[in-house]
Amino acid sequence: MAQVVLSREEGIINQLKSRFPDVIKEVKVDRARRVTITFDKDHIQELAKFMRDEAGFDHVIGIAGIDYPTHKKIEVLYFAASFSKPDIQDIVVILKTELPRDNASIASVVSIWESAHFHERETFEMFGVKFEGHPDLRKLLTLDNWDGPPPMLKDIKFPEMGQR
Amino acid sequence: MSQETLQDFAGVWIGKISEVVKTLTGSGPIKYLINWSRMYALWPVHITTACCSAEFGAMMGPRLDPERFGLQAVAGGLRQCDLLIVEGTVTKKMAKRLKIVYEQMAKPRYVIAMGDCACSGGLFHDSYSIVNDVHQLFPVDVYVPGCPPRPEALLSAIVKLREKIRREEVFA
Amino acid sequence: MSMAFGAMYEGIKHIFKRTFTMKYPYEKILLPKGFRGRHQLYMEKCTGCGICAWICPERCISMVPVTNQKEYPQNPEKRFPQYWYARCCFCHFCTDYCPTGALDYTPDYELAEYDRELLLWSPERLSKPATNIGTYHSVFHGDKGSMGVTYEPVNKQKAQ
Amino acid sequence: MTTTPTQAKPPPPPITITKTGEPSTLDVSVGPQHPGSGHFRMLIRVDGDYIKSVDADIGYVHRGCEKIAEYRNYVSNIPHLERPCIIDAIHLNWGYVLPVEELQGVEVPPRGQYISTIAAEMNRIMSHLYWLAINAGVFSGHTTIFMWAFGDRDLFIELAEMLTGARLTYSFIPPGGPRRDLPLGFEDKLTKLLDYFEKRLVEYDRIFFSNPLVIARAKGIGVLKREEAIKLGVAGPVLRGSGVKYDVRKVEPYGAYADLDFEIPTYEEGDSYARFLVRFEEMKQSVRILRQALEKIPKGPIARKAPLVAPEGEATGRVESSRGEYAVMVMGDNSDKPYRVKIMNASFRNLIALPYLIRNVHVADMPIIYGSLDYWPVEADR
Repeated sequence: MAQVVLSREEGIINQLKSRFPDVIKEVKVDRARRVTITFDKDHIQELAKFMRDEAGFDHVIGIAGIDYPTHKKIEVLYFAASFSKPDIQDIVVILKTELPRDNASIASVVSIWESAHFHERETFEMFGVKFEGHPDLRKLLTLDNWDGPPPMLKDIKFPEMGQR
Repeated sequence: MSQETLQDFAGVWIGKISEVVKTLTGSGPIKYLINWSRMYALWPVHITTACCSAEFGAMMGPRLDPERFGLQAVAGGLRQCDLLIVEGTVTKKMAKRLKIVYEQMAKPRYVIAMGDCACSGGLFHDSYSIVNDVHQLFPVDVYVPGCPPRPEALLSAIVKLREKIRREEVFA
Repeated sequence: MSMAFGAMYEGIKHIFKRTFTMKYPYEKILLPKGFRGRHQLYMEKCTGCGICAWICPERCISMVPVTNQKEYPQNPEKRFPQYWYARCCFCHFCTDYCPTGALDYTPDYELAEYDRELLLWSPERLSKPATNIGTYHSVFHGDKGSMGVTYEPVNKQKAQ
Repeated sequence: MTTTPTQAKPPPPPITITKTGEPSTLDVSVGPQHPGSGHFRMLIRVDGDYIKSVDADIGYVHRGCEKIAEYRNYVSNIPHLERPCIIDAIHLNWGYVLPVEELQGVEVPPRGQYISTIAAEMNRIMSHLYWLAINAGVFSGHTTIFMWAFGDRDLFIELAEMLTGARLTYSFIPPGGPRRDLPLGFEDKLTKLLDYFEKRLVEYDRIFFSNPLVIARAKGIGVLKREEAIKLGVAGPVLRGSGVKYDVRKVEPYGAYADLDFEIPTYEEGDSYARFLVRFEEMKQSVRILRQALEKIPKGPIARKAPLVAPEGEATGRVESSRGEYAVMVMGDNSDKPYRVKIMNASFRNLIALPYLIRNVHVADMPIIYGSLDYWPVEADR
């Protein structure tokens, strides 16, 4: 196999590191085309603005929450990608941040990435993460289905659901 | 004769006549005729509860052509429909709507539970937003397993339902 | 305008094509080998290991003891899989994961029942041979213009 | 039927002659029971005959796939993760398996990649034919194309049945490679079917895509501009109909797509008709891919044995499903069950375009616009 060249990925990382030296906590290139950046949750909007305007990642393909009950934290992952810049179209940048498990809240990025609208609503109802500044933070999928706490949290168990 | 005795008299006779009509129509050729007409006019409601609708569409398609059995092309009006095919998973959110739809349908009405999810919850059984058994909502006449069932399997269920209607009492 | 006539021509042309409909309860399509219908259990091969029940995504398989007179040397406890078809999704991972080849595919798909309890298939019922055998075949008539597709009996195909 | 005890009904609200809110608008709920696609509700606000705003009410088919995935092992997760879009099951299956293979470090042999590619392209044609039948045909009142497309879809399904053993829900690609090799006589049959289908595509063009009635209904309706499409992050034919050349098969080739020669059709107009044409051209490209794949398929093993356990870590894989980009993030934790599975699908992403498309249009244009999105509610709800 040919040697994988990661120059574009590293370029993005260097750009980010020089711009936000204090915000970026950890940087990882999982494999070619996947970059994971762990950052401080207070600076999400600046980072998103930079990613959109200067790095060219103009939309998010999804927002995922991951619950860690033992570490008392919820991770929120933003999967950002680009349509408009052909040379970085294949890269997915995963912006990862940690929130405290009780009273999880983070600033909304809908004003920057409009595509995050429904993803933020979904993460809100599945994990209870409050996106401050979201224009329309209502329940989306489980309106009549489920009236308990957010169902994707790990402490809500449905043991009958799986296998033996 | 006072009015009350007249009413009693009339009431008794009306009751007797209706008994005779019931016994006449509930047996023999008239019953056969009524059931035959019901058999050939099964109109399904088009409420797609989940993904089995793809195979429902395939059954309605040109290959099997259920109009041979009088299964009319999907009509929008609920009051004219008498067959409810529950096409797949019924979520708690949909169950409310499904019940409203069922109650609006014309009597006698028949229900086919199509697919595993309608029969028992299937792959998604005991999930937090699922109604496991459709028969908790209304009585089900035929269960079709399969995930999704082949269109032929659904048509075989309709043939089975017709068999049930043919043997049915007119005044149940 | 010519485009409108093109559409009308296509529609009218299809009046003269062969009908596509299969008269289902009387004509059944021949299913290919390996169609994932209901399961076939070979009781003389099953060891009762329970791998099928472990891999089953929705717990439709349970291992039940069988009370018949026969002896199964490879399965002294006489425990065999029992399927609840109201839940089975016909993925046939059980068949693929079976280490002894005791499970197999059948082309049976007409499993509809009036009662949900009848969808519980005991090992004896599962070991019955398949009943549904299709006899019709789809044949392309692509060479003669776009005459479409018809269903023809399988024997006629072989004779040609 | 269980009879509910008769309760005292709440008194009906007083009848008011004057309507509250804006004087000239009216709120209409479309769905979840309507002649088109069910399990989806649109709350539209109409002013006369014009739609002013639309609010999508989804979740009628929310079944908790992501939660269930945490309770089942990696192989057993395949059946329920492909159910969200059963008319496009191979892509959903493949999109889940790619990150699992990446975590486990399994490489699929080339023949396996080709077989998966063949199955996926057949599935793309089937899915587009389903769209043509229901979302384009029935919604625009064109019953003929419903019959034709469903008839031809059944022929592709027959071949898929031959290859995988099931009509729609194939569960065909577990981690490690596809389950079955190409059966005997499959290549001949597929070549014959493709010959037939290419002739049919010409007929489809005449009766539907070049039909002046369809053009009159779809052209210039529901325009999504290029900048809007990029800003909203829509996917698939909706994106390509707005002039953005983006296809995961090209930008991040998976399977055998790196060896195959095909084009990505794009249209600049961004209206419903452009989205129709993108799918029509994609069917032609799929035929082209299938022919090449049948020619180039190498010999050798089809699958490798994959472990049941995945190590710790995250992996994100994506495929181009019929509705657009389908990305899955799988997170392992050294056990046989995933810690978290996140599904990012095209239908859910295209939903945000709905208020942009259905805006100041006639009520009668709504079905065409909705149909041109090829929105599959089950996929969006998961």
